[in-house]
Amino acid sequence: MLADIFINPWIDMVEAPDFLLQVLWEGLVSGILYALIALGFVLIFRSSRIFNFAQGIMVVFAALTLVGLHAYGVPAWIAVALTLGVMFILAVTIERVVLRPLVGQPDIILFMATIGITLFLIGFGEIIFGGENKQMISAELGIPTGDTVLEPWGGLLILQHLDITVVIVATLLVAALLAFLNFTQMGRAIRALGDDHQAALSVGISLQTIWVLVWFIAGIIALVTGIAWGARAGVSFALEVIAYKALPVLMLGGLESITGAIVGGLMIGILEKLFEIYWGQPLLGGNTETWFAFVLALIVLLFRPQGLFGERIIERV
Amino acid sequence: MNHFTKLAAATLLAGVTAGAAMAQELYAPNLSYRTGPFAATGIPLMNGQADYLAMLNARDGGIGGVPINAEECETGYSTEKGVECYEKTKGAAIVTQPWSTGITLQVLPKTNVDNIPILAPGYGFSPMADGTVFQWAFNMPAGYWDAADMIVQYMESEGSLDGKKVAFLHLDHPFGKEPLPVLEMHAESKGFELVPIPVGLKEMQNQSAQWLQIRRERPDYVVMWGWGAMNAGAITEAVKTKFPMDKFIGVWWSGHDADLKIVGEDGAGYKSISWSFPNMDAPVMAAIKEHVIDAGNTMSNEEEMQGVFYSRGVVISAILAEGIATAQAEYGTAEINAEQLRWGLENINMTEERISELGLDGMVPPFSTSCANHTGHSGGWMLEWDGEKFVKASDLLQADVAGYQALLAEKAAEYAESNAPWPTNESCSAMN
Amino acid sequence: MLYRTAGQFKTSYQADQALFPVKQDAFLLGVILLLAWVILPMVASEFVFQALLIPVLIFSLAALGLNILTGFAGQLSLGTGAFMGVGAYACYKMVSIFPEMNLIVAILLSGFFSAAIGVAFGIPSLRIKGFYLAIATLAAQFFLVWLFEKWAWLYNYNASGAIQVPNLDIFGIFVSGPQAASITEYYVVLFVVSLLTMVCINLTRGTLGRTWKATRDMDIAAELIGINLMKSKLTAFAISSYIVGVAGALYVFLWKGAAEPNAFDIPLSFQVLFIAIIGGLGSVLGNYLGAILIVGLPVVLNLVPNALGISINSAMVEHLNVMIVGGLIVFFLIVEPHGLNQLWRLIREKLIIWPFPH
Amino acid sequence: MKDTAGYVTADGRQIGGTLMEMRNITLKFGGVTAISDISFDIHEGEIRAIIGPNGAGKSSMLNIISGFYTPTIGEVWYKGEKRPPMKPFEVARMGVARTFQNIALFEGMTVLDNVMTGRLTHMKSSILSQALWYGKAQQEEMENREIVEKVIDFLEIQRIRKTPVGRLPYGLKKRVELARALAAEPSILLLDEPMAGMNVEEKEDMSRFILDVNDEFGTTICLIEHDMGVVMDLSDRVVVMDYGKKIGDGTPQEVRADQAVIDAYLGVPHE
Repeated sequence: MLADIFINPWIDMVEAPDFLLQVLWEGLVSGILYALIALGFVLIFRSSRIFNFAQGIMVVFAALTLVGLHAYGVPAWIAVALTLGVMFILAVTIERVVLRPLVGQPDIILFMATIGITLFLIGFGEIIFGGENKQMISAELGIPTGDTVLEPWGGLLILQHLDITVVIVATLLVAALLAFLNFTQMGRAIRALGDDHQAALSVGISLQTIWVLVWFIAGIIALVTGIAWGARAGVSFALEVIAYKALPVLMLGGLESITGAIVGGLMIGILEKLFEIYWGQPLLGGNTETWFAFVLALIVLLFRPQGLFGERIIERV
Repeated sequence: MNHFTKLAAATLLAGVTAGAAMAQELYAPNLSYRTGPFAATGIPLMNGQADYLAMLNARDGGIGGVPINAEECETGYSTEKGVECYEKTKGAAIVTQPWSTGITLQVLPKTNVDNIPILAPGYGFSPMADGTVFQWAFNMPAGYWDAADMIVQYMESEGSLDGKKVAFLHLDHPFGKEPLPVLEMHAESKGFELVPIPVGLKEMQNQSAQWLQIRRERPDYVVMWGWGAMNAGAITEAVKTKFPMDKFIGVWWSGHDADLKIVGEDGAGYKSISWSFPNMDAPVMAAIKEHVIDAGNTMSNEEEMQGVFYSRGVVISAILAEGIATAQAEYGTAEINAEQLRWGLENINMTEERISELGLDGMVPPFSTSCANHTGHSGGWMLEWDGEKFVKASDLLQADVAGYQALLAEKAAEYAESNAPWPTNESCSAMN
Repeated sequence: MLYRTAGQFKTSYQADQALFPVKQDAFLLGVILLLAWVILPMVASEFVFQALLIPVLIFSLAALGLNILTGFAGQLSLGTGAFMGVGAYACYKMVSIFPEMNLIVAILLSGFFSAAIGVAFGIPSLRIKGFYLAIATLAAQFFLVWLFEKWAWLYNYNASGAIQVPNLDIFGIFVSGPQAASITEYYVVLFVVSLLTMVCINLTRGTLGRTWKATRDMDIAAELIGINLMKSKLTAFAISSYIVGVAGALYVFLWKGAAEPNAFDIPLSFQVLFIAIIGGLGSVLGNYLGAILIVGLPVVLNLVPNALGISINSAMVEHLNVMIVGGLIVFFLIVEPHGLNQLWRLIREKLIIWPFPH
Repeated sequence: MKDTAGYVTADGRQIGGTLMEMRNITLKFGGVTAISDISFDIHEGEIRAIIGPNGAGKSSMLNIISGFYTPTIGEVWYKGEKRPPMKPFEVARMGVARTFQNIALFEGMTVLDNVMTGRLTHMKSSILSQALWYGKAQQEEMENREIVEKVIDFLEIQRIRKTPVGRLPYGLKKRVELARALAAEPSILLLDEPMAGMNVEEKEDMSRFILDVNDEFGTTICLIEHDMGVVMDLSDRVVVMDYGKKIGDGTPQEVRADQAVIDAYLGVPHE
């Protein structure tokens, strides 16, 4: 038993290094997508202290809109543009209808409101798009579908071109986002908002504008995530559950840290896959991915309550 | 607020009176799931069911002259909603169609008290086959244990299973665990290693961990008990990880055309056992087209109608209609009640002739039920995805029911015991 | 005029701290109790029992349990569903191991198991706060549901993995299982819920209640005036989980009759959370109002199209339902973030000074 | 302990022996030294003030006394014994009550409930008894309510008893906070800038209450204050701090005459 826990998994890893590489690669790809969703959370939280539970459904909604528009005969790239438009309208609507009347309410109320938005979008989305599983328009968007087979150490390593694309696009998106936050006035205002409302307002950008902008950016991230996950597994409301995975990422990385979201996402993606394959499946009957990330984050937080990248909290009276 | 209460009271009242006014029809509610993660498989099934009954209503004015009210109550495949729907519809219903193993398990004991037959074609709890214990439950034409047995037979037909490894990829849900007893039994007697790989409800769309495990285990076959979004997930992963598709066999709920279309050619060779088959040339399809589709009373479409699941929906409704017709003939009344329908469902005799009479040629194998045998054990065909559609890849396979008859009886008795007091039908063998 | 409180003087602290210092409140409660114990059971149909009365009571109790933790002690939890599951499975195991055990006793005992698990998962609350804690409770949620699936002993190795409620009787009357009559189930639920509501009212207005509220409002100050935060938080987790666990046992044994592991998954947690928030955090009454709304709404929505003679397919009704519930949540939060309880309080205040505007 | 004998104040009150003594207290946060090597004592029944400009370390000193911070070096002696390291709530239970610079009332509760929380350290009924509202719980509730009502009377806040504290004006909040601390019947009462942000009238009221508390209940009071005038009038002895160091200690007259204090503090005109 002890050997199964402490020794055998390592032996397995060394004995089949190609398989280990495959596991790490799969973990990396899901980790990047977790990081993307977490990034959406962080942006909104930093600028408005709202813990946006609807981020997950926004992913589904964006992907469904894209696929739905295309089904009506809209060319793929125009559909992407139109979907971005829809996400913008969504951001404006949420700001007007939900956030503005709730300004100044306790965090938990805003959190609940985002759960309300989630339910609303689920119902609305199912009415418009229907509940059946749909195919992402990968080919139309020019996402490559083949794979590259490598044979390290005489083994087998399959790299889906789709996954490679996901990794590249996600990296570019993150880079663009960081550039936006660091080098534009808008971006700096968003970052400042996290630290000090007054200071941010004195830059001369209204709070409403920033909120709409931030929700819109979260919408863009949602669309990219939706395309990526959708291309991997089809588009349906079952996608929503992957958004839960972003939550432990936030715990690990800290609610306000962009670096934290990225590093936390990658960490969780890789570690949960390793745990599931080498410990979960042989010892615990599998499916440990549902909780592993949460338990890991919980344990880390017990020792570092501020998360891996949060600043140490000094309490004052 | 006052306005609101008035409205609520009015609707309640209306609901009650509506219930009383429904006497002129046969109320056969369907606990459908057109929403939620399983909607993908649910929608074509529900459409097939609804269209067949709509066709009967339009063509024959119902069954025996009484129209069928096949109202749907949406469950979203949620057990909780399902029970709610059951409670809501049971008042006037002559049958309940719970549509999920979970819901079936929950309403099973209630039907003993409410005296309503459960019609669960091809799903539910396999020991329901034992009509002496489960007087009110029917899962004809074949149960999950039959499916498992036929799949094992098919694999064996390709060579001895001794020393082989079979991965059992299943939904971690009552449905997915159903065939385990039979698979375990065969594993022991035939000498293959069974590796159960559960897929959680939450991971249906992201099965990379499961397929990594399959890659590590290197099984000779993968047998899948999947449902809804899980099927598409598994099939895409199988293609990605380059698992040989002809060694990948699913239960009948894993043989949905739309799931395979996602991978298209790459999925060629994938198999699924089935007790139904789409035959667009069958007279019944023409009748549906004439009376329902062309009349614009369908939620389906041309493409969906050609699929396995739509035709299965048609067959399911045909079985129900046959049960109703049998009961009407026996009791000499068109407006049968739930108790009479139970007799009808217990005495279905779907011979080749009858199937052809109903216009279902080639869509369902012949079978018959009895008081003690609520499953019928029709057998099934192994279907194969040829890259565009499912084709029959085998002759009619017959499950070796005798091999697990004892196990069925044992599990049924066990169930009855743990739910004591449980009424059993002692008179059954005499009547048979 | 109806609600005039003038002329009701209190001559002792005891009278001042009585549950209902205002006569009309006591009267109103009397009416509600009469309704619940006598009138409703007499007139309710099978459908009303099963779709409204029993679930409303059970969900009220679960929300009350959550409210102790979140509304009174300020610790946000998203794991209520799993703790209900612990109660249900504990009850199931108890009645399978001791078939002779009185069901009500078993239900009340099962709460202790969820209390123990609740305390274990509450320990992080000593170091983790706010949303971090909320996410941490999700660890309990996902882990426990996984455990319900994997630990076959919990469901007596049933092939289906579900737990099935046997027919159980108290003094020869079936109280649970398919043989039990709805009215019997209703009375058992009503009894347990009334009992625990009483306990909750007492706890929240006394020493422990103040300890919790102080912890919620400002934990640092609470500690500096002598409150042991660890004890305060862990008692809140224990009592909250106890009540939630009992609600879970009721949920399976007296309402659903059977349950699969995923019945206790996150949607259940959210449903209870909605009830607690829409009802009003930090209130007892609010849980009932919230449960009536959240449980009753879908039932009414399902009836409306029928009544109006519109034929909508059931899937559409379901989608609309989800949409409307979502919209309503947002609507209620905007109109009255403190919930239905606050709305009632404002109405009551208006009534007291009525007919004068101020 | 040294100097356990009491003394007589200028206005003729008899002060008891040493109640609390701080010995060589040093407090560091990371690399920053907030307090370095300070010692002083508090006698039973006296009003002791700690004064000093912003950032002198007064609040940190108070936080050490109430157990919120643990000194990096040094010892706290209380009632003749060295106080082991303990949690703030344990310190409170030993009879140390306090108020806060930025009012720390429980906003979701009424005034009465807030003041009742001051009694929590004295309430010991079991959960079962509380759950049933029977026996000890009920009796305890009544007894403590009586004590709380006395405090409420004393501070003249009867009128707002049932008002949620969130709705109160600043001055009244300060008074409710004092009531909560007093309700604990503390051996030593710590007041963190009790007059901060008040107008002259409110300051006078508060001064009167402080003196009355000391007079009526004989409560030992240790207060931090910015406002020199008030402190000099109120207190029996004063500790002066600057940049984390003690620069003076004695009666108001002595302190006022101390050249180091004048240079560091009094020499600077304030407010």
